[in-house]
Amino acid sequence: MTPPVTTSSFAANAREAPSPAGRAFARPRLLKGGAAGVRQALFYAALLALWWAVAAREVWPPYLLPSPADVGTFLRDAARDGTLLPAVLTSAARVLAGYAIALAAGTALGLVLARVRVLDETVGSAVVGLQSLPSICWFPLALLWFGLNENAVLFVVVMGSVFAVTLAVRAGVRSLPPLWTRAARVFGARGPQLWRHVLLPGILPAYLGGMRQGWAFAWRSLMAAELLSQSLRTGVGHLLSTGRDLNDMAMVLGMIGVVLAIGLTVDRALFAPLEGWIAHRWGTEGA
Amino acid sequence: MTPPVTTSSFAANAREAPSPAGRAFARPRLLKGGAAGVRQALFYAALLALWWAVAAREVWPPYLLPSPADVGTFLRDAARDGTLLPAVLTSAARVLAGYAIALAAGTALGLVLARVRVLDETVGSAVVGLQSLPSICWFPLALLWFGLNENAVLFVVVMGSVFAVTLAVRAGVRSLPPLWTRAARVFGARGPQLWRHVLLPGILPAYLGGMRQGWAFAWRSLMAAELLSQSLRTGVGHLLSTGRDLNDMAMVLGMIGVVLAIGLTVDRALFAPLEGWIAHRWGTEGA
Amino acid sequence: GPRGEAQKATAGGADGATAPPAAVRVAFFPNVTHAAALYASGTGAFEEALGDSIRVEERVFTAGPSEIEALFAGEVDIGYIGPGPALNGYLKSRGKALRIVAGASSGGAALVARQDIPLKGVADLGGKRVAVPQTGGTQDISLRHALAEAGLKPREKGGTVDVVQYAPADTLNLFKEKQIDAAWLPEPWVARLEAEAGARVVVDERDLWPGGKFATTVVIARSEFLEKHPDLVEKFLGAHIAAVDAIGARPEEARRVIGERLAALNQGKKLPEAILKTALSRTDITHDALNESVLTFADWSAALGYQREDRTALAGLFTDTPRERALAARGAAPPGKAVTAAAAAGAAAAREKEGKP
Amino acid sequence: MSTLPSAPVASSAAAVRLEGVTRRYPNGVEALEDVSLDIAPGSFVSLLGPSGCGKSTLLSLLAGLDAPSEGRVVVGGRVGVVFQEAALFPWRTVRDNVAFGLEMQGVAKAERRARAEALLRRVHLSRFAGAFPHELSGGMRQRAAIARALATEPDILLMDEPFGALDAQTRALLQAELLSLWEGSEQTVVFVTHSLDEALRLSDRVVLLSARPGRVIGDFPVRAPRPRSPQTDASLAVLRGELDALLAREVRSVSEAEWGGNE
Amino acid sequence: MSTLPSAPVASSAAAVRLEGVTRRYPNGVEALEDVSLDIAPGSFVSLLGPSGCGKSTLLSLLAGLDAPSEGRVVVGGRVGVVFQEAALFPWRTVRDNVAFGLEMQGVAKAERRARAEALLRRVHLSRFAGAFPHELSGGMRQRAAIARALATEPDILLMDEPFGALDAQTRALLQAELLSLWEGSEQTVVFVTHSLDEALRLSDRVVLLSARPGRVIGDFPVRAPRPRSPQTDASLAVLRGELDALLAREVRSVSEAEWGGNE
Ligand SMILES: Nc1ncnc2c1ncn2[C@@H]1O[C@H](COP(=O)(O)OP(=O)(O)OP(=O)(O)O)[C@@H](O)[C@H]1O
Ligand SMILES: Nc1ncnc2c1ncn2[C@@H]1O[C@H](COP(=O)(O)OP(=O)(O)OP(=O)(O)O)[C@@H](O)[C@H]1O
Ligand SMILES: [Mg+2]
Ligand SMILES: [Mg+2]
Repeated sequence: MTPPVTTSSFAANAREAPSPAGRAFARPRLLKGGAAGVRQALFYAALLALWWAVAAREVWPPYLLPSPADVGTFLRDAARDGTLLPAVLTSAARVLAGYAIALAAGTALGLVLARVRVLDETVGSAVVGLQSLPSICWFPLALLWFGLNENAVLFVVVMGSVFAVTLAVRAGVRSLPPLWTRAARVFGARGPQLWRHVLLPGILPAYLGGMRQGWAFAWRSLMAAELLSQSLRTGVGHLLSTGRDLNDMAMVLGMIGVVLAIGLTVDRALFAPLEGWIAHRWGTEGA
Repeated sequence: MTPPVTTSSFAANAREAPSPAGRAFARPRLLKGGAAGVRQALFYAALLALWWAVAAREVWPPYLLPSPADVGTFLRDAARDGTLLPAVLTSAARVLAGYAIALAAGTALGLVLARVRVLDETVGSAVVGLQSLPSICWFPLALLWFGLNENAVLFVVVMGSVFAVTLAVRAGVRSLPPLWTRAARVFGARGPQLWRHVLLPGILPAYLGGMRQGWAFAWRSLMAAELLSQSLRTGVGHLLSTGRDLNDMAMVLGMIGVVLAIGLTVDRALFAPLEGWIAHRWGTEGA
Repeated sequence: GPRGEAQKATAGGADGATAPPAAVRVAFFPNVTHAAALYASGTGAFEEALGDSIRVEERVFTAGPSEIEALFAGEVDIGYIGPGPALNGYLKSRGKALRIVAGASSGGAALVARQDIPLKGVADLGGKRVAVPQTGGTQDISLRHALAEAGLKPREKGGTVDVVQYAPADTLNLFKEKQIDAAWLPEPWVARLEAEAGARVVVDERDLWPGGKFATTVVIARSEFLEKHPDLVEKFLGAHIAAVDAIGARPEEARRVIGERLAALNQGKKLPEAILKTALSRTDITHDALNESVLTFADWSAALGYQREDRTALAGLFTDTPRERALAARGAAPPGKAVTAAAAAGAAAAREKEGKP
Repeated sequence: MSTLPSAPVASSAAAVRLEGVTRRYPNGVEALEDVSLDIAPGSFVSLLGPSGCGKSTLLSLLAGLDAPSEGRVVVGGRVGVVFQEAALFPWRTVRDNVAFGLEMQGVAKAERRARAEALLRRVHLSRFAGAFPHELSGGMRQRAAIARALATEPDILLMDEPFGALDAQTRALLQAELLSLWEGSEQTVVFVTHSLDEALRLSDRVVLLSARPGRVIGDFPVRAPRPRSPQTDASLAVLRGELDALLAREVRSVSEAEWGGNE
Repeated sequence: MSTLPSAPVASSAAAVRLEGVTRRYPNGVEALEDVSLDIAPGSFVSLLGPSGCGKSTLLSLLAGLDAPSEGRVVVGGRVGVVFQEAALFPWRTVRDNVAFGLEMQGVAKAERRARAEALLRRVHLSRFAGAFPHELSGGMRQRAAIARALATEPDILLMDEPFGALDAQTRALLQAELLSLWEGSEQTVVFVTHSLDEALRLSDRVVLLSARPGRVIGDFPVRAPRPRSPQTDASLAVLRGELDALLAREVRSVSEAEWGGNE
């Protein structure tokens, strides 16, 4: 049945783990995190150096691609004259509030859609469509209901991201192994208990994905919402669009950098730990 | 140990399935689909009726909330004078092309990030940040690299949605049951084979979610990208922003309706069947 | 495909020494203040002026910064634009990217107030809420300058006037909702607010300027293009000047052409005839760049802190030669053949066939 | 063929009752066909049958997780289930998995913790109370699932091959534990197993199912006193032989169907 | 205590070799401790030990899916594995699951289909070739997994309780199938089981592992001619008793650890 195992084929196929070996598993986490940090720093340093080199050669004129120094100058000035930090804080507060609401509402809606077929066939059918509406579609409604104030901004952010969370939760619940819900029901989990103790934790891996997408949507919607009016408290979106209005690429790039940094920070502070936590429990390689 | 089962408690706990019963399982699919269609039609009809009633009572003045008839008139006129259909087709072609590219590129990037830790620590760390950049951030780059043409639009759409797919794929691979990859490796799946035959099909449920999010991002980015210039071929985004610029709420609502209808159609034509297919294979209740 | 043509055009524009480019990219807005461009575009005058071997590619924008962005990226050769973005583009590129080569319109902006607000002039704005379309934009700067002249201060500077920024479309609704008392707006919004929200004009901005003239729209050229193809810029301006003259000479016909062009570029949405008429009547179509008003404007902007540089940084902003030569050529030759309605329709039809808007 | 109990049991006296139950899956597979069964409260019934004959399906119906395509299922009392695949919740520690049912019943934290840990000790998992399911071996997972089912002290305990992944020695210990728990209670146990010896050692009654579609082809009381040793006890040897022959015939029929009857 | 083979086997002659292998999981659990083992090519070795002692871990090491924390693993030849949990791919039909390994090897579609279907017939699953894993019963899934592992005709077949979820009769049929396949080949089989009888019926050699951390506590050749019946064969009865006693002692030690030594 099998071809004879000759000595040569034996040697060719031999697999050998050096001693004392083991895979990454055994390495202490701290060291791992540290090394990752170093690699990350190197990566961003390399990017910066590349940018510097390209800018220095004036491959594109400086008003198209300003040098890191120009962008740094803008950021320093903006930080000094007190525009940057308040703007960042304002936007952060807005996005966090809107995102929190979107998470809560989206989760609830997603759970309901996943479990109540009639609602899914009706309301649910509109969710993908609603999710693809650009933020400006919500502007008139926001103005109508809330007037031009922080609540309108919040509304636009929430509408921009709530359906992303909804979709993720709905998909997560739908693809839960049926065995878990069966087990939960047998052991007496009903209604809210089932949702809280089984569906929600069960979809965590899918939920994390939805959270990340929702975050991106929330942030993008905020950038749009802050264009509703420049008379609202100045946020990152204002600075970004001011940069664009002034055709000030140093400002635009500086603000892009700020957005990226905020994204990175949130990912580090919020999503990565959650990812690690899930991986720890599920035994997947998430972290 | 257990309290004695009295006849009364027995009766109280008795569960009984009427005969010949069975759950939804046994119902023929066709009928089910038909009933769902009816419910959906009823739902949208009810929404329309509600809108009609609110508009008729002039809860809000008609310049803020036009009646369905006004919106209908706009749509009819736009359809007649030949602006609507070409615009819809143009936008559809753009979004499909951009989305297809984003799917391909995002899938590849997501797989690579999920499997190559060094890349994930470096490039991957920026993805959530990049994903949260609003589309206008990509405009200067698009103009620079492609000029003011369809390719620039495509670029903005791709950049707007590629990272959503990336994130979904990465998360999907990360939360795959390790048993599957182990089994696949044992049976000789290596490199591309592993990716094609195990990782990709294995993450399908998560991927579907990413596809839906990616679609929404692509569409929203397109709406922004079409504002690059009015002289590109007219798309839905132009009509939407013209409506807003002219403060023509009938036009805005009409175009929102068109966007929703396109979303619904794509969901019906693309995502729902895939969802059903996955549910059929996985035995989940997805469909 | 279009990409290939664009590449050729770019190649012609950028590297082709003095060889004429395959196409000239002309930018403008679907806006009453860009009437000259709309008229010339509607009658096919640009193509005619540049000759058979050169195509005209229209690049329609709705906001100045986008147009500058495209110009920076080499995607626009000649553009109609407000003086604010033009100044910005000049300053941001340290004078490298563009030049103002002509004017296109003057006036066309006003302070309007709700019917129920007793307002006689800027001096009465104390305690009122006034909307502008864009912080740091033309109307915002005019308003703030006028306020300063009248001895008033905006709220954020410790004064009583609440200057708020909304998109004009939102301003219209907020006017109807009585959430805003007054607004400083460009046309056609002034006319629309009058017609739809019962607003009345309190100050026509022309009354604030010496001679009633200040630049509202100017024509810019990409410096590189101007250097390589001064002849084309000159020919282009010839068509521009002809359009300006035609609008002045035959306002009725011009309004019809402009209205049609506007509707085509606004996805078939027609501006009501009455509004178009009012709006045009408050806008002076001119080819004079009104250099001094642009520089004054720059001074105000600097004084308000919107930009660091004042007029000293603007030496070289204006290049008048092409316009002067175009004018001279026009004075010598008899004015171009009168554009008839039939010819205009024919040009529009030809454009349709090419698949351009 | 079918050896249904001749004396009908009064409905209210049965902990579990199936009346003419058929279960057809949407793919057309008929898992159970016209199964009727009464199980008296407090009895210990084993269910045997060839692989794929519908045993798990039957337990699902009893647990109310599935409804029959035809027929009627009546279940009196609270149910606890040990699923064939452990079906632990990956996000809960072993301890919290065991305490899940108690938590759903609203038992206070301290008490459910104490009860969970007492049960974990019984299944030799104290050391792993804080571990997550993926850190357990197959047998350990099954033991945790058993502890979870026992924790709520259900009226009716449905067990689907609960000892299948355990070594003979651990299995013997847990069999003894289960018997002692059951004897001290009024629990009804429905026990699916592949081991005839296990069925004969534990139960009051053995029900045999045919190859798919599952029908009842044998229903035998087991009256020997406990503890029993089926391999040596002569009184059980006869029954054992009979059951063995019935099952062998069923498996042979499957085999013949596969090979066109000529293997 | 440990009864390691006294005559060292030449490295190149072993299909599988473990040298002082220890496996510690990141949570600190030591699954295997200093395990050394040589398995000769073509032999059929059974691995027995109490639940959670590290048998599956050991197979993982042999399959190259895991690396030892200390020590060395050398494996000569292509490996096929039957995992303890079937680990079928949910998106593939049963047939395509069985053909998976062949597909990876680039076998043409028609041929792999034919081979998969031949194997499915052997495990009595022809009727379910087009079904998806979730439509199978537990035992059917296990049989599909067995077919998948056999399909690639590996040099070394690692089987983790492959017959655990099968009824005695089906199990006997498949044991016979496995033996006949193995006898006609030069395959090496490493077979984890909880049934001493199964081990004695099938294998050339039985290796016993201690309770966690797993160490080799017994290594016995089984020399009786096949077919064997361990329950009646007197020559095997002695060995059986010895093994039984060793295992019982291990389980007792676990139990004592749980109960503080006083149960
Ligand atoms: N979800 C399902 N969809 C379709 N068919 C199914 C499903 N679940 C089970 N079946 C089929 O029903 C039959 C009975 O399955 P069941 O799991 O009840 O068998 P079982 O007696 O428990 O077998 P085993 O001893 O192998 O666990 C099998 O033929 C199986 O293929
Ligand atoms: N991924 C893991 N992380 C941490 N610990 C693990 C992991 N997998 C297994 N273990 C531990 O390693 C030990 C051995 O597990 P293994 O699965 O090898 O046991 P086994 O002998 O196969 O048991 P069984 O007969 O129950 O299947 C167990 O104590 C288990 O808790
Ligand atoms: Mg079963
Ligand atoms: Mg194991």
